[in-house]
Amino acid sequence: MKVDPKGVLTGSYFLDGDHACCEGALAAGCRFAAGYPITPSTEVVERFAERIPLVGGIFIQMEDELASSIAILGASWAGLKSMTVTSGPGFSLMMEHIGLGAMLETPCVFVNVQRGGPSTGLPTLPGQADMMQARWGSHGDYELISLCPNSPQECFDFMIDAFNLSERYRVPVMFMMDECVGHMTEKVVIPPADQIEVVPRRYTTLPPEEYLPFKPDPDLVPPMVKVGDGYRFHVTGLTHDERGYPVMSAECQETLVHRLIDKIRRNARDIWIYEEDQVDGAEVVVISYGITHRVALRAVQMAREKGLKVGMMRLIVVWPFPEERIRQLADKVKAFVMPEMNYGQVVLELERCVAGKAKVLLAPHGGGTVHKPEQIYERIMEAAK
Amino acid sequence: MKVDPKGVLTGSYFLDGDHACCEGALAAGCRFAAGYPITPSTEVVERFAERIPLVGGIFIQMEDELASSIAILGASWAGLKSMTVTSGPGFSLMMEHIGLGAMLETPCVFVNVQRGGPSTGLPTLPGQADMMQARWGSHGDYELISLCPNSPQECFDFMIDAFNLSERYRVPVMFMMDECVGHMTEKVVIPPADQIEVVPRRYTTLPPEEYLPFKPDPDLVPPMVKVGDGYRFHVTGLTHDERGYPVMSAECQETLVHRLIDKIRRNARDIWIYEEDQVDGAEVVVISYGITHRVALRAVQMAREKGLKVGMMRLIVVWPFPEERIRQLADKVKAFVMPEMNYGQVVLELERCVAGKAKVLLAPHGGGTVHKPEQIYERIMEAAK
Amino acid sequence: MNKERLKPEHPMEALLRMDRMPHIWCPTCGIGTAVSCFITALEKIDYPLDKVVVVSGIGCTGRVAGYVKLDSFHTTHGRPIPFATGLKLGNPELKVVVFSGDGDIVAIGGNHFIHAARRNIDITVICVNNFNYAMTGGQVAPTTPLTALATTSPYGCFETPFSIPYLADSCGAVYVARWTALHIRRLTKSMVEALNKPGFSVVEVICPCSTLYARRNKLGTGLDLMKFYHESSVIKHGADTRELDIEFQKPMVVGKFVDRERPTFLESWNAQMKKALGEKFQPYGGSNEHD
Amino acid sequence: MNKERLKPEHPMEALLRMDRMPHIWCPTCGIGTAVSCFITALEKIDYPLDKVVVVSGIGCTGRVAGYVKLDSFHTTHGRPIPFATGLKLGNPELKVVVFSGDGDIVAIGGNHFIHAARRNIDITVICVNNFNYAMTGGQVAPTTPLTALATTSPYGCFETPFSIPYLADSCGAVYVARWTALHIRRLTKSMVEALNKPGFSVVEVICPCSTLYARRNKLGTGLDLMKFYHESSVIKHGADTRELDIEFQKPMVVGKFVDRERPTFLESWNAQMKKALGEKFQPYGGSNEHD
Amino acid sequence: MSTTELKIGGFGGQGVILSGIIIGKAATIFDNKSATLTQSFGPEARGSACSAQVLISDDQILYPYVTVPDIMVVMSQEAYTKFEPELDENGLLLIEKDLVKPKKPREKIKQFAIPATRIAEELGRKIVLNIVMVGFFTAMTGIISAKAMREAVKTTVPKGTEELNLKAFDRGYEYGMNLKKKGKAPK
Amino acid sequence: MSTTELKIGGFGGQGVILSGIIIGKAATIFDNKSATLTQSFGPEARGSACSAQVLISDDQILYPYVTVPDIMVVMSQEAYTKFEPELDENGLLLIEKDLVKPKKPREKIKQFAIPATRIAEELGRKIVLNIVMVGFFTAMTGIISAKAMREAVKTTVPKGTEELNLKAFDRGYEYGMNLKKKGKAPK
Amino acid sequence: MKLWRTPLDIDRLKIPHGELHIIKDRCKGCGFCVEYCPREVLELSDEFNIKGYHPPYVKDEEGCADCRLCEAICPEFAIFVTTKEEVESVES
Amino acid sequence: MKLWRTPLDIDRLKIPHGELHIIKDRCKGCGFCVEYCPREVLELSDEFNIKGYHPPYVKDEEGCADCRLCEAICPEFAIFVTTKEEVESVES
Ligand SMILES: Cc1ncc(C[n+]2csc(CCOP(=O)(O)OP(=O)(O)O)c2C)c(N)n1
Ligand SMILES: Cc1ncc(C[n+]2csc(CCOP(=O)(O)OP(=O)(O)O)c2C)c(N)n1
Ligand code: SF4
Ligand code: SF4
Ligand code: SF4
Ligand code: SF4
Ligand code: SF4
Ligand code: SF4
Ligand SMILES: [Mg+2]
Ligand SMILES: [Mg+2]
Repeated sequence: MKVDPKGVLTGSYFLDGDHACCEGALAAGCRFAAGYPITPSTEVVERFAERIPLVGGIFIQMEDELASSIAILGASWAGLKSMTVTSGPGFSLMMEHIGLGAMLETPCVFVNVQRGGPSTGLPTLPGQADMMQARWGSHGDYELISLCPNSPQECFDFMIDAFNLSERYRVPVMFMMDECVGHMTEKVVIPPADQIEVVPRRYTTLPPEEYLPFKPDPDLVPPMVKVGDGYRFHVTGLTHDERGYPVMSAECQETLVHRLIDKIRRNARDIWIYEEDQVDGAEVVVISYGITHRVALRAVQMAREKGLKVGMMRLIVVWPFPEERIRQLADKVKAFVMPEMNYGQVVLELERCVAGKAKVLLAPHGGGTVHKPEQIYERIMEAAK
Repeated sequence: MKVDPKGVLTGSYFLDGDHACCEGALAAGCRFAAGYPITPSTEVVERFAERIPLVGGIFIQMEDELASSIAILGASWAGLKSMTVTSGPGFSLMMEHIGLGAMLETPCVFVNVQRGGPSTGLPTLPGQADMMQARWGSHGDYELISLCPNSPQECFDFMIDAFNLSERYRVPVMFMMDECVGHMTEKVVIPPADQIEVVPRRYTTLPPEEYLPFKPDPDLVPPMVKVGDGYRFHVTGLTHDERGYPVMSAECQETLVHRLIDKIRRNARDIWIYEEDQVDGAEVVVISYGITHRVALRAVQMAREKGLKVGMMRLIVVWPFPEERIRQLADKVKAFVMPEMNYGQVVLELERCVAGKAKVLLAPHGGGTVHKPEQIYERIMEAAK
Repeated sequence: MNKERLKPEHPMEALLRMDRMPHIWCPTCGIGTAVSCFITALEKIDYPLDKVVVVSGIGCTGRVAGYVKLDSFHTTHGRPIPFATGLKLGNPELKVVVFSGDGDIVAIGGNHFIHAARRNIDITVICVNNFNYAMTGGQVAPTTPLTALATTSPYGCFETPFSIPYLADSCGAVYVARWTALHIRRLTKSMVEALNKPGFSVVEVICPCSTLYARRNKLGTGLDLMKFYHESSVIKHGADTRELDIEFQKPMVVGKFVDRERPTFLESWNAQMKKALGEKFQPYGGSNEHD
Repeated sequence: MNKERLKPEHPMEALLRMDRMPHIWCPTCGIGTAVSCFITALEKIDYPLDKVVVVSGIGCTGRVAGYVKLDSFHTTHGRPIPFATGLKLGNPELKVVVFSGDGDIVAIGGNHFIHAARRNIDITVICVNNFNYAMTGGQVAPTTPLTALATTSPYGCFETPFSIPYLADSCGAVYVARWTALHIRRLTKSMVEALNKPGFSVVEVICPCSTLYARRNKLGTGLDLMKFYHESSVIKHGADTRELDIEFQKPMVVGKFVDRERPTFLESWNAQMKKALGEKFQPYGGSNEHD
Repeated sequence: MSTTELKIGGFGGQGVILSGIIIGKAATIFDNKSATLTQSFGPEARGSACSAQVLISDDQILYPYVTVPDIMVVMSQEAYTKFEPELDENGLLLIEKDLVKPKKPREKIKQFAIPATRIAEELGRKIVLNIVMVGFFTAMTGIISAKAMREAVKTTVPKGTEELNLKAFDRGYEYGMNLKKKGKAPK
Repeated sequence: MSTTELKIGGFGGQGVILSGIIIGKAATIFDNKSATLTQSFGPEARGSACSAQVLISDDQILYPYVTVPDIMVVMSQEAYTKFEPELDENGLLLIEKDLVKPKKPREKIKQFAIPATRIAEELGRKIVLNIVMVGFFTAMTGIISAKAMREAVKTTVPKGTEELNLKAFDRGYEYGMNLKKKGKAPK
Repeated sequence: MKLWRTPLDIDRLKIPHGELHIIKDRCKGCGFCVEYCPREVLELSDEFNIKGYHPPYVKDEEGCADCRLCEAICPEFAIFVTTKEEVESVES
Repeated sequence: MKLWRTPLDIDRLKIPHGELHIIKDRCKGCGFCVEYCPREVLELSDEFNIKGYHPPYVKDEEGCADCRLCEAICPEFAIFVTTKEEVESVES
């Protein structure tokens, strides 16, 4: 589907990641944002507050993150594409409603511009230590989608993907930026509206008597309805059947929650987005995501200059984790190096998937700034040994 | 140190897990609880509210879980052993303050009586799907300790361990019960007070001029002070130096956060608690925790009856995960089977540590009730193939 | 005069999810009566019912959303108001009703309540005050009268409770009323008025939990208790909201206390944007969008 | 007459962390002045300063805990009140002061504020109202006057703000006052009174953010703005708290508005337990514990 | 079989769980056996069928759930309908005479009834019907000593009601012993 | 070297970041180069040293950080003290004459000063000192065309202040070109 | 104002009254309807319904004034009233 | 009440006054002290301090009434007052 051109600010701009993220949301058709200020993410909603009255939509600064994170679910059911934006401490407060979003299968986007943690940590400096939280932070079992951009241009581009994935699979999508990307300014090209493809919400075609709000299509995703269209449907965060009625039983739980998980796991091949460079024949493959990828590039260059065969794999969709591809690579390479701005998060999944077939080395960094390329380089050289 | 006998209700009782948990806390010397009602955990604080005025201490039902989870940090700094109690949705709301607790290195215990999730899920029925959340639910990097009891007696016993570990390492400890254990009634023997060992808070012996609140001892744990003792110390959730002053730099972040993590990782050998049964010479080892262990026992019996050599390993401390022991076992056995009341959480860590050296099979269950022993038995037989 | 229907069915069935009956509420619990009044009120307002949405939190009262046959959301404990805010702003032509318990609305949800009132979000809040957290088994709530027993105040409540009408008034609600569940006609009328009123309106429905609160406090059957409150309460329209405290087993004041005019959140948004942006403003919501 | 000190040093240095100076506050920001008044007030209360604790949330004002040389906690945004509650109940002989910003106290922290007031937790809240979220760059707050500009209300604030004294009063605070930061003597006196008063006391300190709020709204220098508020404000002790709204660049009412008696949370706990349990009650806290 | 599996069913408010607690307590605290009580309850259960499951054993109990009950105590029609089919084919079924109208029992099942409500009403408090059932259970099964059971009743019921409850227990116990004497019941 | 590394330092409120934005925008939008701007700021930075880092390149920029600046523009003493040592040993240093009292420059460093504040004050608005510096930078480095820079100034500064800012730019630019003419500067 | 002709048989003119419908198995025997019926039309029966409660029965068939309070007050949606076809009234 | 003897030299009896201490490098030049001093003792200097602000200087050395308002109002803890040793006063 072509996007509503009203939100598309076609042209070339010199924008920071936060602002580009906002433009991406507007271009994707987002017309509702609820937020609560927090560094280093606030610029996203500041721009939204400025732009939205010119586009037709609404912004509300709620009283806290609990409120913002559920207001967007309400707005989504009302028919609007919606998002909220935050950073670490606020993200922690959103956990309950991320779970609710998963349970109610509500399309929406949560932007987290990651800063140094834990707790208040380093409010103005970068980190990548909310990655596991993006996957596991709410109680109970569920699966979501997380994306990591590495430039303002990608903040724009991948926000559109984020909204599209969220509509396609009826899940909250976590847009996991970091302070570096959020506050980095580069050229951003916004294409004309007619070049932007958006996934329309899959509304049911059935009449109210036949429609069941949680009856999945064969791809495990149930079509949706909008509030106010006469379907008189019910939605609950309790374990529910296809009618949306609470059914408190292990059987219903198995049917529902297993599907929520399989909806992502079984469709993973269509969800994964990653980039590879010179992995064929590589001895060592460096896997990274977000800003760290751009830092790792320099380290890889350094290693290649030394004659080492180093491949790069860059995760754009981090969750679901591209298990399948990792298993293939693990058969071929000697070692993986994963730099992360944390003390080991996504690398745990990498290590699990590699299953002993190759070495896995973490290049950890506590955040506050990016790695020195040398820190990654050293791990590459160690891996190659 | 011997415990204050006031809280110890020496004798034999027929108690449910929730009540036993409360008695464990009182016996451990807990004198402050803040809570907000939520099924199936409320009985813990209901009992606390009834018992504490007879023991000398205080209970406050706060306005929400955000408040309870930070009130206990305040009370801990005031010198009391403190805890809060909740279940899934409330646990999600506590994530920010679990991170604060980790950052401020505050001894305290969070009890989570797990129910079916995600979201409101199955409020009165069991689950084990908050295990990853207990490890990763707050933003930023940190390490904590999580324990899983499997009977009312263990709810009593291990609550004392939970408080002891929390004092020993100055970390919030997650006491991860589940609805089955919480609502199961069995005989609980409460020993005389003089048989209960408690770890005293490690208070500094230095005078105020020399004391630095975040200067660690060689075991990486800094001694503590109490509010009101004239030290005029400062504490912040921002990245801070040994004085407790905020220092916003990557270097300070590395020093502080790395230590917070190493404090647990490097002391892991002293923290791990697990039980093993017939693992020597076993072909298959079943690894489990919490109530699922007791269910798995029956499956193991069934398999042993078929002549299979099946070992059992039961995790009492789940986080930190006993990597070292798993690596040893992985060299010896053909396969591991892990039943969990979720769709794969702790098993990911197991698989990672096994590193391809043995098969790893999950016996998943969505919760709402425990596994049928047959479900586990089948996985064991499959693993043995 | 109506022809007698051939197959008489309960006139409220059209607006109830009969496939979910019987509901979970205990015998003599007044929540059902409050719902009954609400259904009657819905029939009396001049609004297409397809556009009326009910949002509840979690609790005994929180189950209302599940029984009323309208678009309905059973959200999280304490958060029906911000969910409703998203719905209303997402589609301003909806009439959004939050129907939930005292714990939901003024304990864990207190912050949303005061801010939504301040902003004058155009929703109606029907708050069943049963003096405790019922769904979780009868714990003390910020509405439990002093000295009353509850599982977490086993020696008697010692915290002064909130007066919901006073709190609503002081934060700017445009319509505030309190009735017991047995003030059928008056309660229904207040619901109609609240639903018709643009802005943040609050109707408190007193119906003490008969199973947990009444039993623990030895107050007789639910019927006894309801009768006590219904009969002893004093109707005082326009009463000073500072004087609406509820004391344990004492007469209470009921009535319509506040009915004032203030622009709603969306009216203020539209006015301010128009003022600041003039022609450039793309108005959103309001009738122009959906006529 | 005092001998002149040999090495004169600033008399407040004993109560400030001089190793952390200069503080982060901008030139002409009034937070420093509020701290200065607080230090003077501390010297005037008859309480061992080792037992006085300062708790802040996150924000410009939230940094106060870091500069005052007392036991001090810089907690999370919005939660200094429940942290303080834990401290106070954990050791009742402490005097606990929450010093934080308007966003902290009445935006994200609004629920804790109203409940602590209702329960009459024995702490003093000093709330610097600078009309915005300053630390994060000047966003609109629930205290921003109507029509004022802020980064997230770029076309003018259209949400009615809270009146902090009214909110505090209606939830049961026992002492409520408002001053601008430049009402040095009066502000200090109110702080002393609040600190001496058992129960939940609230002192609102008006000091508009000079960097973000003043600049964006073109209100001149911080000094101009402070002077405006200081000079135009009307002192009205005991004013009706319903009439304390603050309008954009209009005179405001300041003064001491509430000073009432109510038993504190711990007093109520002790009384109720004693009544219900008699001899079996193990009193906790209160002076008997620590005499 | 060293472990006896017991299920008690009724509706919320009848004291089903309390009877389970008394039996478990008698077994563990006063009779030196092991016992595990689990319960099923839910928000949906206000007033509808609820149950307590008790395992009683001489050894330590590992697997904590009742799978096929050996003994079932049923105090309401709904509980009877819902739970009876689970009873072991050689099981013992004890029912409340007035509240449960049973079908013809399965072949090898031993089934006995007691008008517990009526007895409780005679004692003046309908609410002690569960204790009457507990007494009846004690007599009919013999797996826990009456002494231990009486001790458990005494220490579990609300203060001030011990006497009444012990009377209720005794009446149920006697009723059972009489049935047995008449040779109608297992010895 | 195809990538030029630039660091601009000053104190908060001087428009340091804005000058970085103008330069980056000129490079990317009007001169068809690549540029990446990163900034360091913090709550501690209210009023103290802050900086903008710009990479300018003809190719795509991957690694986005300045490591050893080739060019440094410094508008305050504190920034000078803090950042100057990072400058490449062959680097170019542009300073505000009245606000920075430099030490003797390192051997191969080319150092030039402009009284930008004074010039800005002459134009009536001290605040445009950063634009004067930008003009000076344009003249002294030549890596971005003056045309592109003027375009960037025009489209970046607040509406209504374009003229003033362009004037400021031109004054800085001329000042630089004059220095160069006098042979004092790199060509 | 329209004037009605004098009724032919004044005795046959009745106030309209209601016909009660009690959905017995839905009732939880709370007694609200019984207690609050202004005409004391209802009474709880001794009969048990499927859930074990005593639903009300109509004690005074003719007394019902069709006020529908019972319908409005019943928390179980278990009782409702239809207006009786007034065959006996003059105007149909 | 104790009666004071008549001062020997009435001219030498001064009202007590304050000695001002300005910690220049701590000042951020906000001007509060200058503006609010009741005696107009202070004025902002042209001098820059290390941070680039203009700290106040004492314009009227003798005018200070030792009221300490400047001390209380300064948000930077940058100015304080000590009571001057009144060598000239009759009573020490
Ligand atoms: C975050 C969270 N905390 C706690 C709970 C548990 N809980 C469910 S309902 C409820 C209270 C209900 O009280 P109220 O809102 O007064 O409704 P009532 O049941 O009394 O009608 C609580 C505490 C929850 N579901 N979620
Ligand atoms: C949970 C959470 N949300 C948001 C923030 C970001 N944050 C830090 S300070 C602040 C607002 C400060 O405003 P206020 O309390 O008024 O203090 P001020 O800076 O104005 O003195 C915010 C929103 C945070 N740290 N934590
Ligand atoms: S528990 Fe109380 S509030 Fe809930 S349904 Fe029963 S009587 Fe009503
Ligand atoms: S930003 Fe505003 S509130 Fe914060 S220190 Fe500066 S002037 Fe004060
Ligand atoms: S309609 Fe009125 S008069 Fe008739 S039974 Fe019902 S309450 Fe009584
Ligand atoms: S009001 Fe309804 S539920 Fe109650 S007795 Fe009457 S019919 Fe039954
Ligand atoms: S002490 Fe008083 S008179 Fe003296 S300089 Fe300060 S403000 Fe002025
Ligand atoms: S009040 Fe303090 S900071 Fe302000 S000008 Fe005077 S000395 Fe300087
Ligand atoms: Mg309630
Ligand atoms: Mg503020």
